[in-house]
Amino acid sequence: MSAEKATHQLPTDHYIVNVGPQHPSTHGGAHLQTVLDGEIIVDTVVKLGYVHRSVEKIAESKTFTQFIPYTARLDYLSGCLPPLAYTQAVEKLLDIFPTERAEYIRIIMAEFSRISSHLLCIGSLALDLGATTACIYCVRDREQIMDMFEMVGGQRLLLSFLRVGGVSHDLPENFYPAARRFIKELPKMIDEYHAVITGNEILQRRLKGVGRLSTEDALAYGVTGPNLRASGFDYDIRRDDPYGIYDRFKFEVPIDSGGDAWARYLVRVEELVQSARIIEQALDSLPEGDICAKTPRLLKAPENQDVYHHIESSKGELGFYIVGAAGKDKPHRLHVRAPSFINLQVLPMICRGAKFQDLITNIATLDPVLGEADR
Amino acid sequence: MDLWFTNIANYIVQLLMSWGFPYFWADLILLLIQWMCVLAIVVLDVIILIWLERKAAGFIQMRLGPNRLGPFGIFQTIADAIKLMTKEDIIPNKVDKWIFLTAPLFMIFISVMLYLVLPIGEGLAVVDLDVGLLYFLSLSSLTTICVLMAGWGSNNKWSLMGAMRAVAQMITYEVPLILSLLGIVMITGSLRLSDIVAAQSHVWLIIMQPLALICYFIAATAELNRGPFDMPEAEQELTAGAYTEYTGMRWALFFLAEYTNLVAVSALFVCLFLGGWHGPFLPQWLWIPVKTYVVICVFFWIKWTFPRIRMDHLMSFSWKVLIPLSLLNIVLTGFGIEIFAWVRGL
Amino acid sequence: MAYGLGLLKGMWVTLKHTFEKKYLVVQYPEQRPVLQERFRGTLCFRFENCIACNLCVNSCPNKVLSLDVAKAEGGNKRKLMAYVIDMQYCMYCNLCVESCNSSALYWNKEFEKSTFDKESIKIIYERPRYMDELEAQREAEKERIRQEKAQAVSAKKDTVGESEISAGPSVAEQPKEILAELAGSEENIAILLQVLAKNTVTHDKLLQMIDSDMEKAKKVALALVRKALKDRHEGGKE
Amino acid sequence: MSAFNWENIFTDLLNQFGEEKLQRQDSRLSQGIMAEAAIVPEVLCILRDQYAFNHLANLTVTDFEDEFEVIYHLYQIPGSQNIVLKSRIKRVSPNMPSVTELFPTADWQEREAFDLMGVTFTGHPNLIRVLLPDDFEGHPLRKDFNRREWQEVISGLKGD
Repeated sequence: MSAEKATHQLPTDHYIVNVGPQHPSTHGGAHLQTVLDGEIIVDTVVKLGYVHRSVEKIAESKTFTQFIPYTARLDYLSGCLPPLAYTQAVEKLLDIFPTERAEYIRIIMAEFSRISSHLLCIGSLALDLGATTACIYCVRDREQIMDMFEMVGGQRLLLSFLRVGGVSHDLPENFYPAARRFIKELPKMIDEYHAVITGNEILQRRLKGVGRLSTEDALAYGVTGPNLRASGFDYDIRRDDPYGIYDRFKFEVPIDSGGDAWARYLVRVEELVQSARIIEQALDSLPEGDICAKTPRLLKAPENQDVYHHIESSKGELGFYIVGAAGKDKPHRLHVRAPSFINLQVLPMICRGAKFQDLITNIATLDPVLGEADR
Repeated sequence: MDLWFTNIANYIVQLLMSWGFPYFWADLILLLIQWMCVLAIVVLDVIILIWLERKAAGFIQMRLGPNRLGPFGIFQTIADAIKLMTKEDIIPNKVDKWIFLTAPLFMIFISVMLYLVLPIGEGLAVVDLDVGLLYFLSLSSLTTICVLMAGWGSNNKWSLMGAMRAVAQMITYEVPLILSLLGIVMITGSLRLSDIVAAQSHVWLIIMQPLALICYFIAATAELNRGPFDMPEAEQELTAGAYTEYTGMRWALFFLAEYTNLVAVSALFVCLFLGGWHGPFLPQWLWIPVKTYVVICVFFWIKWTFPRIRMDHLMSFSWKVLIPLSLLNIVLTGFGIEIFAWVRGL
Repeated sequence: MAYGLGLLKGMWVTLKHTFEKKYLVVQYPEQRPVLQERFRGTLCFRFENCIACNLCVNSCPNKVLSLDVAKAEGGNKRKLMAYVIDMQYCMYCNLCVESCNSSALYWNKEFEKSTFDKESIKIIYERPRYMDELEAQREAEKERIRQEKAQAVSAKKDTVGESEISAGPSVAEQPKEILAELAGSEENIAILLQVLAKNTVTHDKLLQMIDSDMEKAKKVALALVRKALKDRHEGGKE
Repeated sequence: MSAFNWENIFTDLLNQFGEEKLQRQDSRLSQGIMAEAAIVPEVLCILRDQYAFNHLANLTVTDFEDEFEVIYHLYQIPGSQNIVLKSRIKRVSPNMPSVTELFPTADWQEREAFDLMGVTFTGHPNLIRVLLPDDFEGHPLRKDFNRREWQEVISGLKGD
């Protein structure tokens, strides 16, 4: 660490700054041991585990249904997405097919979750760069989604609303006008973000060219989601390996070849629009019917079987690997492929040689949720 | 009405002399009284300003700001001050004790001294130095030493980083700040602040020196460590920068000094560009506060809209944009003066 | 170069919002938040609906719920004595509410749950005083229906025997030994008889029990006495 | 990218490694290979270079009573073709060759597997715990992990 770097004037030394585990901008309890040369980052060592709740171990002692609320606590910012991945994995394992209406409701809620997560990502990016007001505007709009979640499931953040085979509640009557209004107002909101965040030259200079991640590196390090698409690789599980009923909707996958923080930001803003498109189509074609398939009260795995199911979460490829034991109502093993965890691997690489302030930018644009990374 | 304060001062001096004090002593006592007044104004100003900033930030962010204590929450700052004063004064074990303890004192001392040369009305400066502008600029740059003391004395890496940033920023922005004011000195031909204000009785310098105005405003924001230039205490990066280890009253002193500086620099801005005490209807000693508060509101507005600039961008912006611009301003002003003289001579 | 235009645009947006009279905040203690209909505040329990089936306890992922069940001696009947909701572990997942078949669990909108110590966040529903009576009434109702059915059946069969309950003697007329066995002391016997005089349904049931199941009758009698004493005690307080 | 033909791929691999090292293990939900631990990096290398399985989506370990199963989920992206590569190793000295050089993404996933399951990935450049504290004893995801003992440790910490 203390590599002596003797210049011809003064001997200087690297020094270590511990960013976190309690730091305003690490988005949770991450510990970044940063080796600095002045303001330039020489190396970053990411130390995780401050939010580790041994979710995988807990899963082994809970029934399939009981584990649903725990999944929501993985990526606590995108409400319905982790439960969606989990319930679909269990359905695959137990050979249960959710009802048609439930599938649509799931898509609507999942896309709203994505919007809320991306809004918070954009907002906290602005906040980390010092633009407090822009963050408040994003949170203001996210609040509308939170209200909708409360209408549907009674909870605002950790929505345990999905069930194996369907959903727990039908959408209430006042949800439809609220959802439509949000979709209608979204372009106006995005205009405002463009005015306050995107158009701001200070912010542009802080994002452009910062934390460049090449396509090859992104692929090799298993980076997925908006971060991979911002590196110019066109991969979206919703389109390429459609789960649920995503193959029925028309949407575009925004990609950006920049690979820098700016591209990651822009891809997320564009995804807001695309998610809104999906919600609009789903609302238009929402069928009537049951909201939950008939399932036995105690779900039991029929055979010794393992399943890996992945979805496009707001952070990337969120996968659940479940090993079921025949006749048991609990999984033998459950593993979460957490996108935040794997995306964080590239942080030391893209920070190397950057300025200290770029560390904050890079964390914010990689958008990890430490609850998911630590599990 | 314009002469209230001068009359009071004269009355006090005469009263003291009638009691048998020699003129020297009477003047000295008057100076002390003025000093007390400045202190009172500073404290009052800061209390109002903190409230105002929080209120302004609230409105910008569609919140209400403080509204619990007193009408519109005016007494919030007073409650905060009481809280800070009664807090435990923590001195960490490993700090460089004397530097750590004296830094906030020096800071507030220097900040208050800035007010001595500010002309609040015609003949209403505590000491109307003939090098007032120079005095002001040199003193205001001294506050950086205090930030460095705080950062170094705290023996904390965050503090040190904040302090180093503050120093780098100060050195960089001092240059365009002073260069941009040269044009004014060239036009008015004086370094005395009251002379500069007096020269604006017909036309404010904002019209003659727009380029200098922009340069000065940006440089002053950086000097004050405010707005998009709040590097030294960038809370999202450095937690609280140079002030990380400070608690209670010592931290409050830094806060106080920061706002004191803000008022002083804004008042100087008013004196230099916005015609100082000149203005219709209101008495002259009211014009300065009114204009100062308007300028301060602009500072607030900028701070709460913009993200923080990056350190290296900040430096390059100063060296590559602001300094050339202020140099250009000097050249242009020189030509302007010559052309003006030539036109006049025709 | 458009450098600076974007900055001005942003400033214009914030300026607009500054003078917009629209606030995002709720002035909390005075102004209450608007809660949606399905809002999950605190888990509540209806004692009278519960059948002590344990489904909620089994469905809970975090062992929040627990039942305190006393089993009636001899019989297999479960008697719920207390229901404990340990809110500190609750995840608000709604699984217990969904699992309950007799809608004994529901959410209210009470969200201010902070307490000074860990113990007091537990919500304990103790067996309310009216429960015995209620259960006895229900039991009697069931009994009545069963009897009616039986009567209908017997009427159909056109049997000779008459219904036995109609002409039974009263508890007070029972021999002294039985009464002593039922309630113990003289005082308790007096109380018991008082209670029974007020409530004929219970009286009849007890009478039946004396005939069929003495142990059960003893328990019921004891409970009745205790209840009456407690009532009296509390009445005295008031 | 070569077209996905599971039969061809498997026959190809079988020809190279032989039947005792490689078995086919298809199920209702996935197509998979069960390979011997030693050849896993080679198989992965072939799959990556010749058949364009460019994305190692998931790497994890399952504890069965007597042995560990290491699972690799490979994807051809963009696309949805996937195969599962499994390998069983003995529980007594669980050693597994590391694949970090082929797929850098395996770095932290292997560290996690080491941390929680106690599988040693030989050749890993930095095999230290990633989620649990460095001084943690034991590997909690193993089925024989004594939870009670650990809880005692924790409650002992609380008492201090």
